[in-house]
Amino acid sequence: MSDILLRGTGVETFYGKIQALKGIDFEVRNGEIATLIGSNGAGKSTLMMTIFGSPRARSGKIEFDGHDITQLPTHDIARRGIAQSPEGRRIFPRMTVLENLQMGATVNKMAFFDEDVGQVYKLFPILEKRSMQRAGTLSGGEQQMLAIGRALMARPRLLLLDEPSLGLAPIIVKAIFEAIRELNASRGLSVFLVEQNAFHALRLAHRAYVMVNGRITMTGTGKELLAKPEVRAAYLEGGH
Amino acid sequence: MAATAKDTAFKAESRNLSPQEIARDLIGTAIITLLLLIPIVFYRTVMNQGTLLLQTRLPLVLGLTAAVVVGRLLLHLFVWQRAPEAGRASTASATRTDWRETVGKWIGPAMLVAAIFLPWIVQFIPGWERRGLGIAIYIMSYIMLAWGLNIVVGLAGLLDLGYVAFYAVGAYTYALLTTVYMPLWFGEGIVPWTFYIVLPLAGLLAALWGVILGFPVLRLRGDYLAIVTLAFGEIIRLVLINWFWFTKGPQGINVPKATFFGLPFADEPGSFSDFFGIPYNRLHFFFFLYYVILGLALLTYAMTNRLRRLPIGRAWEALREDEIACRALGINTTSTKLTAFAIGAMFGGFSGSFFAARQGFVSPESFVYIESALILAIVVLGGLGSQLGIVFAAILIMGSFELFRELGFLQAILPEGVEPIQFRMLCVGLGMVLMMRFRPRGLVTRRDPTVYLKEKKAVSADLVSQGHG
Amino acid sequence: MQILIILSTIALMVAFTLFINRTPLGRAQRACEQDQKMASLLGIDVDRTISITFILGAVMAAFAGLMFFMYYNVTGFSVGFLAGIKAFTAAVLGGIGSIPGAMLGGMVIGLVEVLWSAYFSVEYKDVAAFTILIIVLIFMPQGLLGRPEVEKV
Amino acid sequence: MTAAWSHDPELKVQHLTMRFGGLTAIGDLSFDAGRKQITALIGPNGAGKTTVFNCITGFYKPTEGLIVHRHPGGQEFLLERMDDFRITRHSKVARTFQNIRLFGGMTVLENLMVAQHNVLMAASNWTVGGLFGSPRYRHKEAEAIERCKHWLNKTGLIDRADDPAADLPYGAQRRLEIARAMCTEPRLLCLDEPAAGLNPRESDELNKLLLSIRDEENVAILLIEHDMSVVMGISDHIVVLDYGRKISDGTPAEIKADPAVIRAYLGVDDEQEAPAAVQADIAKSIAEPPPPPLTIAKNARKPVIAKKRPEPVKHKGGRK
Repeated sequence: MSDILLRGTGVETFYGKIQALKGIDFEVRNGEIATLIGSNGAGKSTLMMTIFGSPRARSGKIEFDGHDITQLPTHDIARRGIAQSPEGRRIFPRMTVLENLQMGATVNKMAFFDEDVGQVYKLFPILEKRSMQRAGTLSGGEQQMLAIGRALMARPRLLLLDEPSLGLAPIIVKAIFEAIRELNASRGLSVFLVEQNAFHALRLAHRAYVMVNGRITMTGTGKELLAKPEVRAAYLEGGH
Repeated sequence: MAATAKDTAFKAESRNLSPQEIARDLIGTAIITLLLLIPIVFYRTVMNQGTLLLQTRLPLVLGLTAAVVVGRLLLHLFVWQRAPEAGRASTASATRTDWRETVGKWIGPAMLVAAIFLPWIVQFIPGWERRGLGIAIYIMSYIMLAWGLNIVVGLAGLLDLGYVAFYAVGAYTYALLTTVYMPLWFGEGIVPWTFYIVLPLAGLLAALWGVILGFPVLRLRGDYLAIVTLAFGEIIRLVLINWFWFTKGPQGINVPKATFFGLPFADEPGSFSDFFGIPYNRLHFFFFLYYVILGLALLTYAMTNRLRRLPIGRAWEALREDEIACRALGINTTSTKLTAFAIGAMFGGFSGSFFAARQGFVSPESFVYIESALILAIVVLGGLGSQLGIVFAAILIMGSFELFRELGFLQAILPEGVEPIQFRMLCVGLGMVLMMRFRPRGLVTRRDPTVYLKEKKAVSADLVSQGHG
Repeated sequence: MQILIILSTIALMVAFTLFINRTPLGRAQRACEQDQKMASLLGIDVDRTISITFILGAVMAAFAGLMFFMYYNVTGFSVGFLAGIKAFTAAVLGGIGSIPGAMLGGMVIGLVEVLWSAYFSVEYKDVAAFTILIIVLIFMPQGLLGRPEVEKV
Repeated sequence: MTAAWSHDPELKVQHLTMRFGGLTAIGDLSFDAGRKQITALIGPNGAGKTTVFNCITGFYKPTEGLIVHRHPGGQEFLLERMDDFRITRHSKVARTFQNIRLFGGMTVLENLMVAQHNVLMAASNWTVGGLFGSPRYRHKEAEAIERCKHWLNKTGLIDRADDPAADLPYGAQRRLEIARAMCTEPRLLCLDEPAAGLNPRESDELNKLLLSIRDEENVAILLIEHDMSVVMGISDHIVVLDYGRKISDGTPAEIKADPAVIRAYLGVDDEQEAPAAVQADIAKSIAEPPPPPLTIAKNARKPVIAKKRPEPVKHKGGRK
């Protein structure tokens, strides 16, 4: 069973009176890229935050590495080895790029800082050029790269990425997906990915979920879903 | 009996009474109560020099009726509408919204009715005839002040810690004009009338000061804005203390009290009681003051409500939500902020001159920083932007202050030299902390939209931004 | 005595600046100021950080009170209120979030009050201090040493 | 030869330069945006696209250069000299924001009413008439609500009119922001990444909306976007920026074929081709059990980061 890194059973989350998640079951295995696709407002980002206990699930259970983390405070969950690049980036605007990356390394007390920062700069060279700039002055896309880089600094066992491609140039989108694949392949990093850009995400994923209105409606490997006509119709085509 | 009550409860719940149905029920209740009360309470016999006289007590009847109706309304809202515990997941939320909607609709009018009859109602509580009125006037003036500040803080989202300055401007405008300048310019004969002349002037002058304060703070936000408004409030107070020849400094100024359109409240010829041929009673003055402040407060309320539905009010709220988006829509944020300051200050000025006319005395002591903090506390506790919440908060805070005066009996169990009244700030402060812990967005956490197409839905406070300063 | 006060203030300021800018805890404090939710996502115990911040603030205030007492040899239960308002004023004048700024703000406020009392009327010294504050903020909305907020739209 | 958009441009940007301290965000940028045309501004992240918008809409004052907004009547506005709110009010330029800026606590309808502030303010005699309920104000307010309804219908938000804006799903918020901008009755509409976060179906709807704004309302549109299905699908004219400078300017077809653009921005493999390529993968993978994580073809794309990314950096060094 230790093969399963993250597992949620019957997760329900409310925003006040509105039920955002209506009993979600999901799992991410060790060394796997899982992806969650679905339209806006389906509850994808809510699930990402619920895993971190903010908002807390009203019912259901979330386990990480065999331990129940449903009721843990957010910072404890982070310390167990989950990192997130959240919706809306949430970089610290009045800190420099470097300080933001230092913040990312809080959980491992900056033990591997120099090595990891080099990795992040290799991944996103523009961040190195901007390292002494205040993060609030970065462009939207650069902030996105910083948010992903900051999450990587924690050396997480599981990386949650909420729409990493949002607002990025096509060439960077490709680079980011390539980076995810690379991290997964070389370090065995498990990734749980939420994407609007379903095509890229599904192509990458070993396991994929489709979410509609707070419920998981389809599960399979990325390629199975990519081949399903209803998925193609709803999330892949239309623009062309 | 209990079983029937429960039955009705379930019936009410299952029928999910609409506001119209509740209204019909309440009107019915009112009629029945009136019919019952008229024979029982309305007439009263009094012994008068050996003969029995029949006295009518209409106010009491109306007051009791109002109490019954309000009570039944509360039962409707809080008891009979509550869903059973089982199956709370979806139905509870539906019912909850339902009763909240209903509360929103009916509690305002109910409180208005209560406010109108309040002076008569307190007459029937022995020992509270005057004190009750005094407290009501006191609370009402804080409600008005908080409604005025609400425009700046709640609607426009600009944190103002120096609101008491405008209160002071209003009070001193009244005091100085009435005692010195009006008699100088127009002769002594004007004095009984000054209240009515000075009131609007005080408002205008305070508004002017609002603009003067507004200019430097336009570019400031958050802590910066707060400290500058605080500094402004302190400057006004310090000038009042130190500019001796003009303001008489810490000695303060004695001011003639307000009159009923030129008729003073006194036991003398040409007074209010003399004119109407009724026996002199000190309570007349309190009744008069109560209705003046009620009128002023309602004016504030109505005007704020009206302004919210006008472009300027919507711009205030938009400013609170997102200033940059406002600018992108062509809104001049400078003038928008200035009008918010000016109009908020104007109401501060009104209540300031009312304060002077009520007290008959003004001194800088009344306009210390803690007063600003208190008014702000009422606005915040009430729920930013909610006028109804402010009423609750004012009653709660100011009322509990007064309550501490009544705790003299505790003296018996407390050690020598410790009086409960010394703890009022402490206890109220503690209460505020607890309230904000459990209701961080204040008592009334909903925002009424100002315009709607099909259906007016209240906006939950979680979505409403609190402004950036 | 005065020298001791000045020296210890400078020492505290240096230590405090280093603490805020260099230590992980100082960084965590700044992170909490900017985005508490994100800070907790990064494994920072927000409640604990805020508590520590309050403790630090209280410790600093206690130091200030100690120095005040050492110099004036008088105290009373209400000395704190005015001092608190003045401290807030000084922090804003210098620029929120800037430690040298707070020190500069404090010095400006103190100097204005002393000089005003020396040459003009003592009664208006607070008015003078507050007026200086307002004038400075009109022209420098972020305070003397505060960094201007980059308006990202 | 002058391009179609330069005959009678709605907007002329000339020698625009914007420096922040020592950092040059835009360097000597000139381009025209045609009347009743959709002009897209594309380029890598940090290329200065949003800064251009901020200069046009008055949020930044450019260091150098001219921005001329030409109304059809021949009236010209020098935008670089105007305050932000005056640009919207007098020159009729409206904008949306990259990270949506709605009035979240106000309803959808209220958001649109706020957008008509200036018209309504005048109609209410700067509040005085409105306070006393002047008939003229009531008439104008009804008109304003009609305009709101028009845009709510157009953006498919009519059923959500009385809901708070923050309650809308993301895609609807994007549409609402466009509707709100349109309620200021602009001549030029500046949209900052309107398709970000939209799924393909929604971007398709967005395309239709933008085309109808161009054709029915006769509004010129300036667009920043990374979604190539939107940019290539509806733009009449594309300007490509990199490091604050223009590297290409032309029709979508010209841009797609421009090697400089491909190198700096689009990348090597084409979006449209990819699904077909994957079809083969799928066929293979369904036959076999899911492969272990490592074996997915990776060498094909790796050079994209390793080689392509540093190149723009060299560009910059060379040009500075």
